[in-house]
Amino acid sequence: MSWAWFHRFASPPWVYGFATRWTPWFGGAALLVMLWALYGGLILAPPDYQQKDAFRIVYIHAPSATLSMAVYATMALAAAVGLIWRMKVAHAVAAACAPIGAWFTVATLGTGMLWGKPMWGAYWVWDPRLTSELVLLFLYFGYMGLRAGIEDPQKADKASAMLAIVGVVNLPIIHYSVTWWNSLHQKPTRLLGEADMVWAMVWPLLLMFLAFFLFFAAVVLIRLRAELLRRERSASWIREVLK
Amino acid sequence: MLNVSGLHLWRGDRHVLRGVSFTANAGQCVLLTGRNGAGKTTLLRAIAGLLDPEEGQVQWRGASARSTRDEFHSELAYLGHEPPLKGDLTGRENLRYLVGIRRTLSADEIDAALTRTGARDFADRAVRTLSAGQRRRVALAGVLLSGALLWLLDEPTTNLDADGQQLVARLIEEQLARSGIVVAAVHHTLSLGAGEVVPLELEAA
Amino acid sequence: MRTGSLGVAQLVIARDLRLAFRKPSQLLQPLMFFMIVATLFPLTLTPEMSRLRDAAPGVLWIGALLSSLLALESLFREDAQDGTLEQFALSGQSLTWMLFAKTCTHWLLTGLPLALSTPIVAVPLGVPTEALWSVVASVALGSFALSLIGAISAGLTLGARRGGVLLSLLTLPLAVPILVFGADATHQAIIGGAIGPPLRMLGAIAVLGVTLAPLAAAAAVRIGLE
Amino acid sequence: MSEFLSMGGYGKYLWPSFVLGIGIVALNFWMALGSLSKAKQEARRRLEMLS
Repeated sequence: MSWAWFHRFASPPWVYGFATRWTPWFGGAALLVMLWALYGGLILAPPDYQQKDAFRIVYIHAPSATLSMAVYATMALAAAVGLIWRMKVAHAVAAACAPIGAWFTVATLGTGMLWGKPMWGAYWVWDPRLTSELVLLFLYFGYMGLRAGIEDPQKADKASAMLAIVGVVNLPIIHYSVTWWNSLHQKPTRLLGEADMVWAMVWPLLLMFLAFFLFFAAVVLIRLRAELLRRERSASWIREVLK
Repeated sequence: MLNVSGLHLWRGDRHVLRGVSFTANAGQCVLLTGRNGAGKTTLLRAIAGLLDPEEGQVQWRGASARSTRDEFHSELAYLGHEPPLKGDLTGRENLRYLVGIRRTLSADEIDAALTRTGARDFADRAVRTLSAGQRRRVALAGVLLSGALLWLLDEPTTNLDADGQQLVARLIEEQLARSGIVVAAVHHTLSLGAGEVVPLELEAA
Repeated sequence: MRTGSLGVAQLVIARDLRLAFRKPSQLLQPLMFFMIVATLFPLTLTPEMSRLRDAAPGVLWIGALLSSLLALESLFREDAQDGTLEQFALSGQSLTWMLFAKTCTHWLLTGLPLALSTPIVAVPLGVPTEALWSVVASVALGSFALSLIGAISAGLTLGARRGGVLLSLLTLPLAVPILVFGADATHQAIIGGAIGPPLRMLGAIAVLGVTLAPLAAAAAVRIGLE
Repeated sequence: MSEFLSMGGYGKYLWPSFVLGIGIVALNFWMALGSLSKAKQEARRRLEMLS
């Protein structure tokens, strides 16, 4: 297995071209799959026997929650690659991921609160998953705060990469400690998605996951192009890109 | 011994080091000159390994300085703009900790080094009560005490009076006589009696 | 002849202790801050003892956490500014080991006195006297783990202009597990329950901190010194 | 149609959730494109400065 493809990913101009070519495809696919999933989830899927139609919030809540974690993991992986192989492109990917992940976390918290009100009569419930999601949001704020606090782009890349790695190591511990804390004081609450769902409910959810991932790919490639331009100093390949 | 090849480094948008290359062997002193902002300090910090160059390599004893970092650092003494001293400690205490973590040393050795750099009579006062020149002399004693083979000095004569500058020239000559290597960033040329001088001019970006 | 690692640790610890006792006021400030914060809670909650006792774990731990964060600010910043931290990085000795020694000294000077002073704050909050020793033990262990994790964010914020708030923003999310198990240990101590499980979890986090945090702190400091 | 909109009485919570979710998706697209055009402007300005 030649390392050529890996080195190609290390060269900003090639990655910029790749991102430019693939963004519309990912964006378009995300839109189509999402529409199809919405149709399935809102119209075809039967209501849940217990939560009735309120359960349909799962179609936004679950994919956002998964994405908020997956994006942080992608960020930490890109950060590690950036630090180990000193690849500027990897740091650019990590920088591109952060705001998207933070927004997904906001979406998860928002939909979680909107789901909690009908089910438990309160917008905010100290459910272990929601609480972990809140701490994850603070981790994103910390990452973006550190990156903003350091002027020199190269140093900002390395310091925030370090924080992302430390954060991803701590995420499971935080989740475990929050679950422990919750079990001490409350009976475990059944959050969305654990309902025993029939296939008609499940396939739209899977499609929604796919739509969110495709959407993430499209947006991260756009932001990656912006980050690459910010980091690129030698004028050579920028000239024709900006023509 | 010390081989610097093709160093490129950017500070923000400024392309500060543009392919700097030189080699320095035992008994040689590289004199770095250039206007302010030409990258003298950046080059010294890149050689010391405090800064990672984007391109190019620093080699010590034939191996990359980054991969043999700890061995390289144990043979290196770096003195930057500010003497690395704690204000609340005396000169003697500062040296005991600063050099002590590198090599075992006795009080007499510290005393001898302080005497050599003319810092002995104010060595027991808290460093914050000393003048910039006196602090520079204590820091120079530290460089001497480290017994390092390679000296990286960033404008070693700043804040020093006339005979202080003479002292720096003598110390460098002695280091070269011990077949050591010195890379010094200087404003005005340093008159060195003995030892081979390798001038290196850096143009501003 | 190169100094052995024990010698290095001894020198680093001796230097920081000597520096600290040259300026004792800096040591007292976190303790005073802790006491002020703790007295604010009854003023805002209730003078009524039994309700205060329920809030005691939160008051003690949030107070201890915030005053530790205050003290963390000075862990690397002064050494970075006067160039001595740079000399540590250039000494050829293991920076991880030196920063671990430095963090332990920092805990000895801030975390431990904080833990020993918790009874002064705990008794007015209605904590029974027989529970005091377990409270001290849990805060001591928790603040040690916190210093280790805080050292990483202290190193990371070296590159930023003002560390202050940013340091807390980075450290607090990572300190959630310490808070959860620490407060639970204190709660169990107060109600005479089993403080074993939460204390052991706190110990596990401290051990994880000891093994990984200094490595990350050394890498963070090297980045911060660039 | 109105029966569909009421969503078994949970419409008050369901539709805001979907608006929030899809709104954030759209917002991310818009902000990303904004960040890209800003980066392009900065790069152009840097190019003029260099040449």
